[in-house]
Amino acid sequence: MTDPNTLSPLDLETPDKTFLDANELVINMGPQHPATHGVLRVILRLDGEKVMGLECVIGYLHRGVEKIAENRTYTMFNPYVDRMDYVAAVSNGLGYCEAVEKLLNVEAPPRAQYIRVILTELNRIASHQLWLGTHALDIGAITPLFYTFRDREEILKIFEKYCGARLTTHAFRIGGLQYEAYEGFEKDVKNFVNFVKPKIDEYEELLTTNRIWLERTKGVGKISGKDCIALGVTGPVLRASGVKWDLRKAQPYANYKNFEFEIPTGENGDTYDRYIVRMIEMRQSLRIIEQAVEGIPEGPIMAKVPKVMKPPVGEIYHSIEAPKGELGYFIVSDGSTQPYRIRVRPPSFVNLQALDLMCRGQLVADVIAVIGTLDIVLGEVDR
Amino acid sequence: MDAMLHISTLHYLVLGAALFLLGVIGVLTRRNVVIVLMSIELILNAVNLNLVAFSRYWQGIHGPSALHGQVFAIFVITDAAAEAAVGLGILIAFFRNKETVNVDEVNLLKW
Amino acid sequence: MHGFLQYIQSYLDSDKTPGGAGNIFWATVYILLVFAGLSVAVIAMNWLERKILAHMQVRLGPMRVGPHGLLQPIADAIKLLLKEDIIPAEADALVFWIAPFIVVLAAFTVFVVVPFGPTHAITDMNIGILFMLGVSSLSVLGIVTAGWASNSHYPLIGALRSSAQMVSYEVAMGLAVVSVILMTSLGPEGGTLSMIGIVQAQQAQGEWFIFKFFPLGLVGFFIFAIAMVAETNRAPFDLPEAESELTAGFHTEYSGFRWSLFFLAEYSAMIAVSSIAVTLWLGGWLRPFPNALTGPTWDLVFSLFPGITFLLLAVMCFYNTARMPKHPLFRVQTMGLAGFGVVLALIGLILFIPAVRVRVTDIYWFAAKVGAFMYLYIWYRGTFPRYRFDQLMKVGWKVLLPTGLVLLILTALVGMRTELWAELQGVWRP
Amino acid sequence: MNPPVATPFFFYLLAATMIAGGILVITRKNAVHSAMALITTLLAQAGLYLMLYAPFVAGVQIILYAGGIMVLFLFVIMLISIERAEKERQFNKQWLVGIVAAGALGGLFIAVYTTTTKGKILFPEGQLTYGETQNTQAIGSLLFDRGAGQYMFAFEIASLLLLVAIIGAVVMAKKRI
Repeated sequence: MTDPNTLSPLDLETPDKTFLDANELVINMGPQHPATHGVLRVILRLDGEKVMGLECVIGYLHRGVEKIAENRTYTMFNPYVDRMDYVAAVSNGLGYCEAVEKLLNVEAPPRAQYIRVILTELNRIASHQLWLGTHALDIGAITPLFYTFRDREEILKIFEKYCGARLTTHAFRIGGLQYEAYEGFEKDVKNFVNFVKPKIDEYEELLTTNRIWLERTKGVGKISGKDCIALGVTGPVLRASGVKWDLRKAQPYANYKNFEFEIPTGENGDTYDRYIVRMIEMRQSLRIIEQAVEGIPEGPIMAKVPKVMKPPVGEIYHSIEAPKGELGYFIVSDGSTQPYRIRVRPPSFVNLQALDLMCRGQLVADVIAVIGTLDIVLGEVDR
Repeated sequence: MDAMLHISTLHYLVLGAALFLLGVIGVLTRRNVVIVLMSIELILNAVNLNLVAFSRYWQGIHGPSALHGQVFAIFVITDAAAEAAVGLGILIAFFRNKETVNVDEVNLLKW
Repeated sequence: MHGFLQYIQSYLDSDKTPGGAGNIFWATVYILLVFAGLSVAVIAMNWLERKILAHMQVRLGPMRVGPHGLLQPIADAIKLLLKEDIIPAEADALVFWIAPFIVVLAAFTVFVVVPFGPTHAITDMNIGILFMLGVSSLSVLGIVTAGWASNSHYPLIGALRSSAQMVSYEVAMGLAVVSVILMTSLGPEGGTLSMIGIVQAQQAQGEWFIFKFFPLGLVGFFIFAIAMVAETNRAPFDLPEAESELTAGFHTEYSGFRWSLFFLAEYSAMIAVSSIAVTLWLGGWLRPFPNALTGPTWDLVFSLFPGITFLLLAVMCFYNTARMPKHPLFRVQTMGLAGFGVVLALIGLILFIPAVRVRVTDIYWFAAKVGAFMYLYIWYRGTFPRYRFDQLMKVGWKVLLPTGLVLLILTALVGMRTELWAELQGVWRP
Repeated sequence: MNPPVATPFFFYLLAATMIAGGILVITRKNAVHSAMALITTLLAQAGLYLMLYAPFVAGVQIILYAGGIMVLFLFVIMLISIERAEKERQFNKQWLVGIVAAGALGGLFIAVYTTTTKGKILFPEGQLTYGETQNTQAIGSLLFDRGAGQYMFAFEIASLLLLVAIIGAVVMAKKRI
């Protein structure tokens, strides 16, 4: 971390050592800091207010989720994944269930698939809303937080009505769904779609053309598509850098190939583009939800899965497009009821790598903006 | 006692002289450049006090608009601002090179 | 005793400020009144900010302590005063101790020259505006020393930021103020720096300076309105205390009473700069249309406003009393709100008494204009994200400063034009 | 304008503050303490200006000195680390010589005073019959007026000096221009 020139294989533009180099400031941001979204600790090396380099210290929220998996059966482990990215618990569940289904070689019935897609996309919107609120709060706009939380509440209400839980839903089961959609589920979802569309315009009214917002986000935390790929960055961050990569289109899982939607991409790879990409993604999610609600077929919601799951010996990697990027599950089965090893590829963890690169030469205030724009959840980073 | 109670120009002059001497002592004895600069400010202020006191005295003789002393005081304040800016600029350059603010270590013409 | 009463009485007949009349008794009374009024204003402002901001953000704000959270500021004050006063071990205790007092002193001293009415000011200095700018610029010393004395990185950065910010924006602020002083010199009385004189110049020239030489006055007003937000470290220029970046900026290490002093100073500084803006551009204590709608009838109508305002507030209280849930748990709250309404109504009625009415109208209009600024402050806070430091400097030096300079030159030119015209007509003003 | 009240009291109060502040400035170890003492001195001096019917100079003193120059000083003190300077020896080796020189200067002042006055009053007070109302205007006309503006040229030179100082300070303080 000491010499910025030898640090990264990527061509970094090292800020020139200016002003008082005798007085370089090392600041410890976090783990108790209002803008680190949990318990991230960032060690900043500052020259005045310019960031010369930074180092993330993680692990404050480590609970050993992957290790726990080795002592749980496949079914028992299902709720644990919700605790990783707790703002997008449904997506986590979807990835895990699909991975195990792939291992077991079963497929969830179409009705279950549709409901899964609806809930996952709702969760994507909820996750983006939470991101928007906190990101705007970090940049100093306090009002969007309350607007987004007001609207996110409606999504959580649907979750609550569906499965009884709001945050860590445990909505899906391996092989399909535990619960049939409740009476009026479709109506609720449709109402929500109509309710939230003008609300997204409302957020945009507050921010998109706001002069200060533009100045705070344009050109901040730039990262090129090449660097994104080199660092394994995925999700909206990658797409905002101009790489059209969305697993829902690239490796369609669930039944995403049945739906029409666009993959928004940015050009500059700066914070503003990431904001725009996420805003469009929310709208696209609504589009998917509308199509899915229209087309929910009748039928069973659970495939034939053995009561005691003993997947064949082998290994599987399955990844989905979680709100924050590629969420992958690598499962090794030894033929017993418990997985031999589960490795999660969490998008937040991988995306966090890019923080140093994105913050070099920026100001302290931009570090906050960049942490916000990366949309990390520490539960997922530390697992 | 009457001399103590009636504040005349002389009182201000004595005060100015005292401040001036304090400033001189500071400049001559301190090693910290910042404090030396502050002592120079003290000296300039002592001068200002004299100027304004004399301006008052002059007004008594030549009428209300004889404010030359006050105008001079304003010029001195301008001068002090310029002096402080350049002095502190030099100080920063000095500190960057030597990592000290000790005036005794300014013993090279070039480094 | 009789002589003393006469001494008190003698001021009431004069048309001077207590300081101008040299009346020590009334000066003391005014100082105490301003101090008390300011404290009440800060408390009210605290409550209003939380409520208004809450309603802008689809929430309710404080609702528990007292009806509609009316007693919340008092509860907060008690909490703050009872808190432990921590001085960090490595801090420079003396400077740490003094810093908040510097800030508060600077914020309160400014009010010596604020003209709440033609006679309602503690004193009228003939360098009034210079004094206000100078003393309010002293608060930066307190902030810098507070940040330095805490001996911690975040406060230090906050202090450096705020000192740079306040010094930069003072320049633009000063330019806008100078353009107003140029405008005052166009009247029959000649130029003045006195706060009361500036308002009287607006009265004499028949228009508020915000409309003078349209759009020059307006531009100057906007420069000042932006600079004053930056000067008081409020959103969107609240970088020194940017919560998400520097936790709390220069007062991170402060707690309890000393922290509340910073809080008090911030709000009184807001009121102070708003008073400057109101005095310089919005006609100070002058009621709307002082020249167009003249005559005793209009005077009467406008002097009824203070009483009506308080009665309206009282009606609001009674309306909400009626809307309170009819549950035994809410009985105390309902009674409290009704009582508050009664108090407001009484104040309103007192304000209708002719002797009081005449003396209070000026203060009312002044306070109403300042109140509008206070609302703007809250509105900004609810709407804008925060500027970044370099952008803040860019706005200050590259936008406001050149605009201010151009404004100054244009004002001088346009002002000269009038003067030249007057010279041509043979009405040369010596 | 009323005659000022309690002039001697305020004079001695402010004078004492100034002297005390001055002594603190040159004796404190910590530069920030020195700066705060200097600020006190400057503010007291602004009070003295007011007593001398120089309100404009007092205002300039507060804005420029206390609000401007001293903030600059504090800013620089915070940029450079002063911990080391605090632990070092505070006075240089010639401190005795310095004090003696200053004392000699003071002796010179006294000597000049006693030899020139010889018992007569040095500065007899003229009668001041007007208030401070015209002060700012009078200074303004001395600086700028077409007829009476004797200091117009000096004013321009002063602004040039400030410009030079700005450029100089930037050049000094910035490593890479």
